[in-house]
Amino acid sequence: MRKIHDFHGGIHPVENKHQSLHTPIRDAGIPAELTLPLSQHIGAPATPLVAVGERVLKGQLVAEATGLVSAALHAPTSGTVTAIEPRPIAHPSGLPAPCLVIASDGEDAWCELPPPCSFETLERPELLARIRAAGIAGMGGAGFPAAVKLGLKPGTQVETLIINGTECEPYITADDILMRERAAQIVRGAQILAHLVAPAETVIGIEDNKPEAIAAMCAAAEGTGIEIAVFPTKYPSGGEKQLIELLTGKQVPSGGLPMDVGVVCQNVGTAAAVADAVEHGRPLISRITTVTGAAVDEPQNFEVLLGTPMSHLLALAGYRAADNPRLVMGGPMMGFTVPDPGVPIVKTTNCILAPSAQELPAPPPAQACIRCGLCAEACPASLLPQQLYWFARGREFEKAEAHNLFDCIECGACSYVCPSNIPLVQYYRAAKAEVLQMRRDAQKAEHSRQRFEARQERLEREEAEKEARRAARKQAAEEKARRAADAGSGEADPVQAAIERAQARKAAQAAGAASEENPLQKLEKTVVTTRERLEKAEAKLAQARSEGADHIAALETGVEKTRAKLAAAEQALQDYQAQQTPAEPAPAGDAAQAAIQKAMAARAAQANKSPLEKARDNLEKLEARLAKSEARLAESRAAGEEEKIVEALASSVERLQEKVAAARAELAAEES
Amino acid sequence: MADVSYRELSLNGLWKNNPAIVQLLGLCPLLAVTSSVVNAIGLGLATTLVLVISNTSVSLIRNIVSDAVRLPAFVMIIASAVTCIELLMQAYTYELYQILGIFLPLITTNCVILGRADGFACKHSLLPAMYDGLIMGLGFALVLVFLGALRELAGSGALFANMDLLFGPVAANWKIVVVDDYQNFLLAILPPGAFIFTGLIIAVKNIIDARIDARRAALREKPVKGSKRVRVTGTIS
Amino acid sequence: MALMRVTSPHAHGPLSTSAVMQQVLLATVPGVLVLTAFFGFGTLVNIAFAALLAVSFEALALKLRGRPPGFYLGDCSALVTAVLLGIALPPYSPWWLIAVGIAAAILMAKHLYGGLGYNPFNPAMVGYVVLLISFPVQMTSWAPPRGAGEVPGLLEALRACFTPGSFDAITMATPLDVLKQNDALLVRDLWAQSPQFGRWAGLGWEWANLAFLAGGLWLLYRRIFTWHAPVAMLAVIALMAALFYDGGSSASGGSPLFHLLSGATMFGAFFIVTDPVTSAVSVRGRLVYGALVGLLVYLIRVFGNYPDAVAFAVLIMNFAAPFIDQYTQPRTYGHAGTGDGK
Amino acid sequence: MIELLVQHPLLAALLALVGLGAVFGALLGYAAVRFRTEGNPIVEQINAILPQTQCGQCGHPGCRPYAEAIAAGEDINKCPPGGQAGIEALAQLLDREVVPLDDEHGEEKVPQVAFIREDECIGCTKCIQACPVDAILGAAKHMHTVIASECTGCDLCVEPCPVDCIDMIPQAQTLQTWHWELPDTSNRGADIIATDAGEAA
Repeated sequence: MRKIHDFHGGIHPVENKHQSLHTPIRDAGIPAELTLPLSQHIGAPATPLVAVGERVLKGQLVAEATGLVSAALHAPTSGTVTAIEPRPIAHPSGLPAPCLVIASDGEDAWCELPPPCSFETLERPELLARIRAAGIAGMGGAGFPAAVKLGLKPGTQVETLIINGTECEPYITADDILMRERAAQIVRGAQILAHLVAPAETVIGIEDNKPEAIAAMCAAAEGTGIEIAVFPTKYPSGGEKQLIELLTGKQVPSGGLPMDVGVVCQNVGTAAAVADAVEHGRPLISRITTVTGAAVDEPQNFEVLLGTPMSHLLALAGYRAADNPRLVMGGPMMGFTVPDPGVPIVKTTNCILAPSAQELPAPPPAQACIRCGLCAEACPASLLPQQLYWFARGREFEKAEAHNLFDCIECGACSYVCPSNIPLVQYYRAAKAEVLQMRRDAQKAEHSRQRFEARQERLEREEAEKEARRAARKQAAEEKARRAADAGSGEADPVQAAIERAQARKAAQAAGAASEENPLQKLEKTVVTTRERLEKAEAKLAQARSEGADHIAALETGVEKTRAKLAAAEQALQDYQAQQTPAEPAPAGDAAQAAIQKAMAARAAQANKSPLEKARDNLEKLEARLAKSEARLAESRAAGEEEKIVEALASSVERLQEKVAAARAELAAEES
Repeated sequence: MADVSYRELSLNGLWKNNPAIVQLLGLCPLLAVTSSVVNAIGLGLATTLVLVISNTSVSLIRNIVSDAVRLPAFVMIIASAVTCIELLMQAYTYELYQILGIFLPLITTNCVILGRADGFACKHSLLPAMYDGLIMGLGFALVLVFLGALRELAGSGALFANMDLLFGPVAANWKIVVVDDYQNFLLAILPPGAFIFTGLIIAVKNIIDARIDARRAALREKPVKGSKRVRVTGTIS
Repeated sequence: MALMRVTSPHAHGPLSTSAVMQQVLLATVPGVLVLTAFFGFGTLVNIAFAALLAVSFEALALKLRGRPPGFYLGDCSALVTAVLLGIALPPYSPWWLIAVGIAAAILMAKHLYGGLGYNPFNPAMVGYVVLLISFPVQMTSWAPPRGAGEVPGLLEALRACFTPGSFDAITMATPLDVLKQNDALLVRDLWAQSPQFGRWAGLGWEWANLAFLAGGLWLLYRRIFTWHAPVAMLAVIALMAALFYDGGSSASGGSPLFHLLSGATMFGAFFIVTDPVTSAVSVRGRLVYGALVGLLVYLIRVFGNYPDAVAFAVLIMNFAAPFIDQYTQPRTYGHAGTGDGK
Repeated sequence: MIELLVQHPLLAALLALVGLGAVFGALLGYAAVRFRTEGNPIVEQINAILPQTQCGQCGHPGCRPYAEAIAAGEDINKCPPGGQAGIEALAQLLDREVVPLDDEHGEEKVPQVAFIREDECIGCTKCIQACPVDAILGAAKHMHTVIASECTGCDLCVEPCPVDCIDMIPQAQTLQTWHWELPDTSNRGADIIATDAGEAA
């Protein structure tokens, strides 16, 4: 039996877990439409690989991971992609985010999956590739891509692999029921993870309020060398850092990762998903989600396809919307309110909590902080929450940072115990965001400053050059004048000067004629350099292909473009040569002459035009612009674009209308 | 400098820039000796006199003393003036001299005096400097007396007790008992009371100032918003 | 239907500020009963009149500051201040004494600094100290306990409160005062001579202290505050008394038991030092804070001018609380070292 | 000598005071020379606080000139883009009083970004010349566009545009920039709000 350590603080909120544990996991079925947010994890959003209207099969890769920290997305069922557009997602802001919408066809036809295999036969990179390909992101709530966490740097030694079955938040039972019903799968997943990171020990940590789960896990782990550690129930022992301290006695350094103390931590749900992915090749397309709270008639756990609207699950559980003032994704301590029940289930949705107003009453007005210190006692990070509160409230963000604001895990224990009902966590969230915003702003300001200074410098340089040129010209003129004066025995002769000017002009023209070859040379040069660039790009592309790098597509388009440019350049060269051969170059002056004549003609035409015509022209032009603007406005209104843009457009239309009106008035005045 | 307005000087010394309740200078005597009106008048007069003398002398020598050594020179002048006053008081109002005790010589270190010497007198000619000393001293003395009256009233329920110490036997029965059978409220007499009452006076002054400002702001015309903008990018062709 | 948007956590614990204050009020009951039993109805009249005044002053101050009085009065903090001051004042105090004390406590110590939670000094103790330095005569005379003199009834208590001067005759020095003034008798003889002394400490005082101890223990049990500050304070008082106890000579400072059960020791330890607003915050900070209060109490009692010293000790340490906080920050999870002063 | 001093205490006092005066005067004079502050590093610090929008609303051509002016004693409340927060930061740095923004220089607005309605742009390059941070891309007779990430929102490009095709659009909020606001504590007198419990649509 391992020694169980303790962590500072913690609270014991009412658990309310039994409500959703009466029935086994129920399949939530296939809803008519699935909405897959492209970013269901921490890191860069996935890039869609399918087009609107395309038919997809269950398990088919529909969006691939981009960048290092990202996760792939797969179609949860077969159907047709109907849209790729911003939709509301499960986020406290209620802002829309890019989503991939699939209309299910009800056939639930699987795509071709890799053959099932046993993990012992697979090499480490291959295992990792399978996990990455399955798009697994931490199922406990944070949603960190699992493959990234498991992709250790070579040479690191993992002491402890912790499988987190703690589930310390009240109400949530998704992991509990998973452990009860699929203990063997979790243990296999844990074995795969252990195979991958080769730890000195593997521990599955479970709180002692889940006796059935503990029994099931113990039975499943029999003889595998995996230890089941049971510890007293306390919130937030399921927090990664707290769990690591509980089981190993080590603290993850501030700003560091569990790996810094030789620990890798994964959720039981993640372990189960890993087992599925590796053994059966099945990507992550569904998860267990608890639906609970007093506003549903039958609280229970569902196995639900990702992208299913919450309203679908709530309906299955007997949701009474009238009794439910707020809908929470996650638990009552760290979950967030969702603005609309239509938002989809994502990889991190472990619970949908629909409490009644009596169950979780609306927060009462905050009273003054009486510095009772209960928050400091409850804080699992040993912070001084009320100091942070004062600093956040007084906008003294540097001081808040000095008091380790960023070590706050936002577990909510301080707000829970606060007798004055102060929304402490909100203060910390806001303060953290403000600090980050300030850092961003400072960066941007610095960037702007550099650009401004660079611009000023450039303008000064240009000015100086201009000045220098002018000075040189002046000097030359003076020189000439002096020489002329010298030649003309001390008398400035304007005739002489004029002659000289004319001579200079002639010389310049001669020089221009000499440089007549230039266009040809230029074109030739263009062809040569473009060809060189094309060769280089092709080499790069080949290299990227052989390495399987991410940016092949970008390179391909680059090569394509360069090739087109080369063709154009060659064409231009040929054209030029063709033009050159039959006729000698036309006198240089001709083209300019023609342009001047044209301009003069235009001006004459303009002058010939009566004011009436001018006004009419003007009005026509303006009306055309107005029509265009109006069309754009209507378009943006129809597309439901953001209010501000529509407003901006509307105001510009108004301006144009005014101008048109003015032009009309002018025209009328002219006509009369 | 000729452009010194005496009206402005008076307003500054008595209200806008009052040494005691705006600049908060000379708090030590302010808090320590204002337990009664007579003490306050005594110290106020002494301070005013010293201020006038020191400002006058500093103004006279302002062009002679070099900048680096001006402070020691000023302190010397002030110390001499204080000594004279102290001797005078010892001679004519001995009891009061004894009550004021250490605070008489401590006038030397009163920041009001050095402050005015360094901040005003050494930059202005004789008459304005002298006038400034007088007004600043009066401003200080007025606050002193007001505070003394408040504390005496709150502390012992009477006013103008023991005025004979300063004004001779004529003033022996100037005492006004405001509340009969008053339980002496020691806190007002003790230094904490001085802090509390000073705070109250400052608060009242701030309220009055805020009212005046609000009334003025209501009368003043609003300037055009954003009217002072310039182009950072030069001319645009 | 519109759904609410709030930050987590959505659940809240059962404790509220007014509940905390009500528990504190409840915990003073045994002490008040014992005081009434030994010294008559004076304390009860004090408390009742003080409570009335405190609520009125609080409402007035809130009104002046533009806060809704109904909401803020609900936190019961003014009542707690009134009850604590009422207990601390000598029984049969004249009405104006109570009024000045409450005015100083509520208006000056509390609302001038911004109301509940913003006051650096314990309001009840500020009120007490203002009275003590302003009216030392009234504040240091205490009613004689039952057994040492006749105890006045309720009517007499009311009369004493509202017709000043009627009750001056029957007051006595407190045991702490007697011991302090003593410079001729051995402690044993003093004990035998003076009617104020009981079994371990002052007659009545010892039981009142034990009753406040009981109330404090109940609060501890209800987890209204932590044990650190009171225990540190009592431990240091006992330690100091034991160190300086010379067996009972005429210059003796009194035995540890005497100090623990005399004056406002227990009342101070469980009802004043534990005032969260004005004490240190962290666990280590509260230990330091309590210990220093204890040290000061003993030093002022034995070597100072005033017979009892809880109020002064607490106010002095109120000054120091932010400083203590600064140097007793707990080590944050994942940080090396103690994070002191950074 | 000493005898003389003993006999004439006045002389002794005078000598002592003059001696003291001389010593301290010398000390002060030395310090004034020895610890003279060089240059004016405060300008850099002020410039670091200013938002670098280069908008000219303060009446100076750019942020740095304003920073220099502040260091020379000008008011700190002339920068609308920096807003009240900027004024507070400056006040703290310079130990001056916090004053409200002077609205002769404009009002504090939400951060904006310029937007060129591209089909209306005639390619006159006037906005390019106006932009203080080279955030507009384009060439003569070709449509221009704003590089949104470089735009400081100074709106200097709006006025020169001959066809009014530039709009200032408030910077859109995204999932990345959205965050919980600090609970509102400003109206505690009127009605008491515990959180910003709002209602979602």
